[in-house]
Amino acid sequence: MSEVLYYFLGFTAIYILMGWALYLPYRVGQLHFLIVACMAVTAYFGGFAAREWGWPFILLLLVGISIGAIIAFVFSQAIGKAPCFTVVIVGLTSVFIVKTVIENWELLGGTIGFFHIPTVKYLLPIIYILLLIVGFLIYKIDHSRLGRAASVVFVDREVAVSLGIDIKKLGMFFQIIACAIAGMAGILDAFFVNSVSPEFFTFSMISYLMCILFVGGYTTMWGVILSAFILQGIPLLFPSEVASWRQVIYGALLVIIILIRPEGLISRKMLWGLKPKFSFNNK
Amino acid sequence: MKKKNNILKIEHLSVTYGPIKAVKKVNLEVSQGEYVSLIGANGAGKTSLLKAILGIEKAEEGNILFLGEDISRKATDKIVSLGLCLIPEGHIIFSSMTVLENLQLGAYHNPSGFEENLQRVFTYFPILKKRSSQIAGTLSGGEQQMLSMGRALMSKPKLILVDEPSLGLAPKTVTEIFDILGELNREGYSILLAEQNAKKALESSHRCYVMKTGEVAITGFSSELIDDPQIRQAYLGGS
Amino acid sequence: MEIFIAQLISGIALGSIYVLLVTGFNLMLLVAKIIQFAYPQIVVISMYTCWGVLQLTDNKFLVILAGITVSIILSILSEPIFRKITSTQGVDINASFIASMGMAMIIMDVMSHSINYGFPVAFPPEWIGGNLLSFGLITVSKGQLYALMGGIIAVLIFFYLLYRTNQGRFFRAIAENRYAACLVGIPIIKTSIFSYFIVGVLGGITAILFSMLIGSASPWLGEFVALKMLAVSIVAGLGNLKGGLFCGLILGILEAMAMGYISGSWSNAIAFVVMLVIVLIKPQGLFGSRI
Amino acid sequence: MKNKFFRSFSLPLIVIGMILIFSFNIWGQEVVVDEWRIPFLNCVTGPIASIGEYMSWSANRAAEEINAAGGVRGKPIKIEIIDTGVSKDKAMEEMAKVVDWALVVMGPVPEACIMAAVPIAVKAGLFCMISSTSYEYTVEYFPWTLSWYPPTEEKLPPITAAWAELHPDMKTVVQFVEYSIAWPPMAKAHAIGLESVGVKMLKDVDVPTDAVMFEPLVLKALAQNPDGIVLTCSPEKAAKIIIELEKKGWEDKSKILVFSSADDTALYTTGGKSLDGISIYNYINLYLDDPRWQAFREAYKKDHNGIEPASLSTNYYDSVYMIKEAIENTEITGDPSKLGEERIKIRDYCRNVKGFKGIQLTWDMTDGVPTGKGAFLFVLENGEKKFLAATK
Repeated sequence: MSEVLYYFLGFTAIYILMGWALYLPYRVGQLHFLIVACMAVTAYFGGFAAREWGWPFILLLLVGISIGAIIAFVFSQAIGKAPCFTVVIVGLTSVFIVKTVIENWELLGGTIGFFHIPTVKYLLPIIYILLLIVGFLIYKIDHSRLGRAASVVFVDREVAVSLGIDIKKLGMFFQIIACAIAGMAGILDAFFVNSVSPEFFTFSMISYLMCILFVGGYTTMWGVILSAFILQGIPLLFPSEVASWRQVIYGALLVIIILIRPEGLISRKMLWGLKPKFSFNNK
Repeated sequence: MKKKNNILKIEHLSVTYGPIKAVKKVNLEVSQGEYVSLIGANGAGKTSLLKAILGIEKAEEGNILFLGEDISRKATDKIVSLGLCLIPEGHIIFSSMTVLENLQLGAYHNPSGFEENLQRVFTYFPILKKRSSQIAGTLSGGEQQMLSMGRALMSKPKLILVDEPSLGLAPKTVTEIFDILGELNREGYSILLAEQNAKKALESSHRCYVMKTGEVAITGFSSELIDDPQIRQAYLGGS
Repeated sequence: MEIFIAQLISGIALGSIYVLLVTGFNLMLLVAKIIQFAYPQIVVISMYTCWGVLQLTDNKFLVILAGITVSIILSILSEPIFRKITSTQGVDINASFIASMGMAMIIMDVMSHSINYGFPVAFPPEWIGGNLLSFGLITVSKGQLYALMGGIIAVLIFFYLLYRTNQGRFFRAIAENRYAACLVGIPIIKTSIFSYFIVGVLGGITAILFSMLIGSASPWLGEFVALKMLAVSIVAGLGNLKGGLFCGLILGILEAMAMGYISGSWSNAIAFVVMLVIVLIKPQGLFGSRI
Repeated sequence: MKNKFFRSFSLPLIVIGMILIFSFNIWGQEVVVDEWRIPFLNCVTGPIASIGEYMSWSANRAAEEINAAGGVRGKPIKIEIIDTGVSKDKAMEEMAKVVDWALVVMGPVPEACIMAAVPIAVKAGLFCMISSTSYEYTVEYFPWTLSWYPPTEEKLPPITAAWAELHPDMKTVVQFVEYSIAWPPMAKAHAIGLESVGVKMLKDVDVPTDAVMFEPLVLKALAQNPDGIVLTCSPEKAAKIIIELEKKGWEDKSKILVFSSADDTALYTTGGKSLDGISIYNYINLYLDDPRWQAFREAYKKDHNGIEPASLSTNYYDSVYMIKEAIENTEITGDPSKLGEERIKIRDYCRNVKGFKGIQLTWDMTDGVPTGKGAFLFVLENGEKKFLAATK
């Protein structure tokens, strides 16, 4: 397989995972950027444990998932049912705090970064198998009682409460699953790139993930897959003169999609071939 | 029915929300100085009809003539400036502002006659004068309903649309509110009242439209309808 | 003590800029029901305009006029986009956040691609002005004085407008209850456009004061400030104007104090930790959200 | 219904189509041997686009000169600038594109891209000519890279010591450090040099990356009553700190030392007249009496609004010439079938090049590390750098 295709597919899969991690808490109306902080933590932890202590990849995957889940669990005690922008600011601040800690930690390479993370055989197939598993899991959640409850919460929290839905528990559940996925993505990213640096986890990564989620569509899990492929492919497909304006292209795409297809490229309406079951008017 | 000067004339009006047809080809008239009531069960389309008149919901088809002018495609603020106002259900007020500020906002399209109007509103609702510097959110339910009415009167309307004024209020307050509506009508205001409490509505109004699932089922003079056995059965508790 | 007073002065000057930014941001949130994340980027573009006009002419009046005009134009240009978003999605402020984030990405990249080869632009010393007062290390520069005075005056005028005039009452009426405002016949769209205009004026003033205070602008300045503006607004309570005043000023002072007194490279994290703790304890903000 | 059904499947089909087109695009590329194509993974967009711009400029200038003089072994050289921004995935994908055919690759430029993309080149056995960053980053990938500078702890102490020796009355120094890429280790090296000549280092002042106001930092530094200041932070921030110092009544500007990475155009556009009198160290001597250098300097100023060449501006100029010399001296053919061995030939030549005439100095490399490469100390007078001292 062509090398470019290898890296293209690898990154796309990692971004799909991260996109799903952003998608899940948005089911209950929360933009949960804590996932980026979790990804940074597990990428560093995974890299360090693999290089210095020789931990095996499979073990690290499990540890990464648990680290993400634990971080999310602690935070979700406070922000389980917090309004969207409170969650946004918790996410943003935690990303900056994690970065500051890493930059001051000599053992992790400080500002320079952390090199020579060992490689794993058949990483790309493993990533895609994990992607399938996570995708199946999210599909199951989406089509379960929880998924339907989340849809109600998204539209109207008061109605949800009157229907007996525990918003906090639901929010906590989605946040924990999301951060666990992000923790896994962090481990995969560390092994895929073979190095980690504080420069990898910036605000532009957050805006990129936002693009993936909202260009693709936030009402279904499928939109993320489509837009991750498109957005990751744009800079590779276009000539370099155009590709150098990719930030502008992403920004414009985001604005245009919100304007003409507020629910993103793939919406529920499209999948069901029906009118949506609910409208998005919060009266 | 005598031919009087039509202040409001609605022809074949339909309103839809997505797949639901809330109002179906309704015809309705209000004459100058007339007090018309609109009764019907919850969900019969009364509120949708009033909202459509004011341009808050867009009419799907049909015409709304106000003083001979078609207002069915006009924006709400233009309609209000022509002299139509709606006293909404559930006493909707600006609760973090003072009572006086609420009344000032009501005078958006009539700033010149502000003082005069204010005094008039205070004579109808003396309680509002006493509370004029209080924050509106701290008023009682009945007082809030009065504020909502006072605010509407500030624009010196030619026709007042009233939506469920009795909703959630104590019986004594309800009587008070209906007395004031009657008084307003005697002073020359035309009124279109939508009300679930059919007895009250029929007692106070001249003429009545009965709505059922978005359509006008029965129309006639209130004094006649109040004795109609069918109406008594359906809306007045059968007694 | 000397150092402390000097730190306090610089903190207050910076705080007054945050106050201006948060006030404009909160007005958009209240009246138009949008999160205008690109607002600081508009301020930065306006700073770039001032710089560009300064290259051509020394007339300060023209420079100020140009800065404010560009800010107004950009603010009003964004209105149709936001109106479309709020009309198709009801009042979903998340959508406006995402769209304005897209706008911010575009503005930032255009600045780093096209203006002054992506280098930061610096304002000439005549524009910034030197020290007005100095006792040892305690100095008050012209920029600081203007930022503080301009901030106070602009916010006072703004609050007068909002609480003592009819137009301001209409703004508040829309912010409080859109439906009722519609019923009393306030033209929602016209008033909203006017609020974009006011925010544009406020943005232009902010840009001029900011350029006098820090003396330069760079493409990524908007992003740094946008995050802090959003944070202040959330910590104070979204849409809470008075809370924004207080928290904006406090953040300025806190930032100066943290930079001046906390050792290690942790000072950056301190402000964030404080915000994180506040938001975790009080998710609705210190003063309560108004939306 | 049918229409909607079709539409829901059309989008995934577009994606698959896109991937196909894109993979054909890659497979369809052939190595053309009638010119020397040298890919240059550079950062010409994003926050440090200005640095990428002059790096591209100098690489292209070297290529033009070489082509005007007849090319390399009779064939012209062509620098292909590939933008990576500061994004790691873009850098990796672009590197994966070039490992199939390139003889040697220049860059990547920003540090995050180096960390991400160089392992791919190492795996493919492709030599990366990275000449824009510190030893700390490149040494990790030896022998598939070379370092353009000697190890930080060897090269920097002499220059700060030389600066201190010019100011014997300077007993205490405060350093401003920005926590970014390789700057903290450089700050450490500065301190070692100063301490070696008896200067006392006061507590460092840390410069937050997102700082917009610098008065609090300057006050923190001045509260310690230092005699001298070392600025180890980004050019824009260094300039603003100098302006603040001036406002706070700092008199002897020659006791402010700006480190090499801050000697960039942004320093001058931001600092303006306030910079007059400061000391700067870097790796190019503007007043070198050499016609080739002076021609480069004139051309650079002409294309950059009269601004003097920045510290990093000559690096890729020399890189291109070094590649040219490697191709000529090791008789490289460019034949795709011999790609692997010729890559190693270039690598081994460059990493141990002796007596290579760079535009500023003669290079002697030992195992990828230059020996005898000095730094230069300047003082800024009326916007012009005046040469003060050089170290070996």
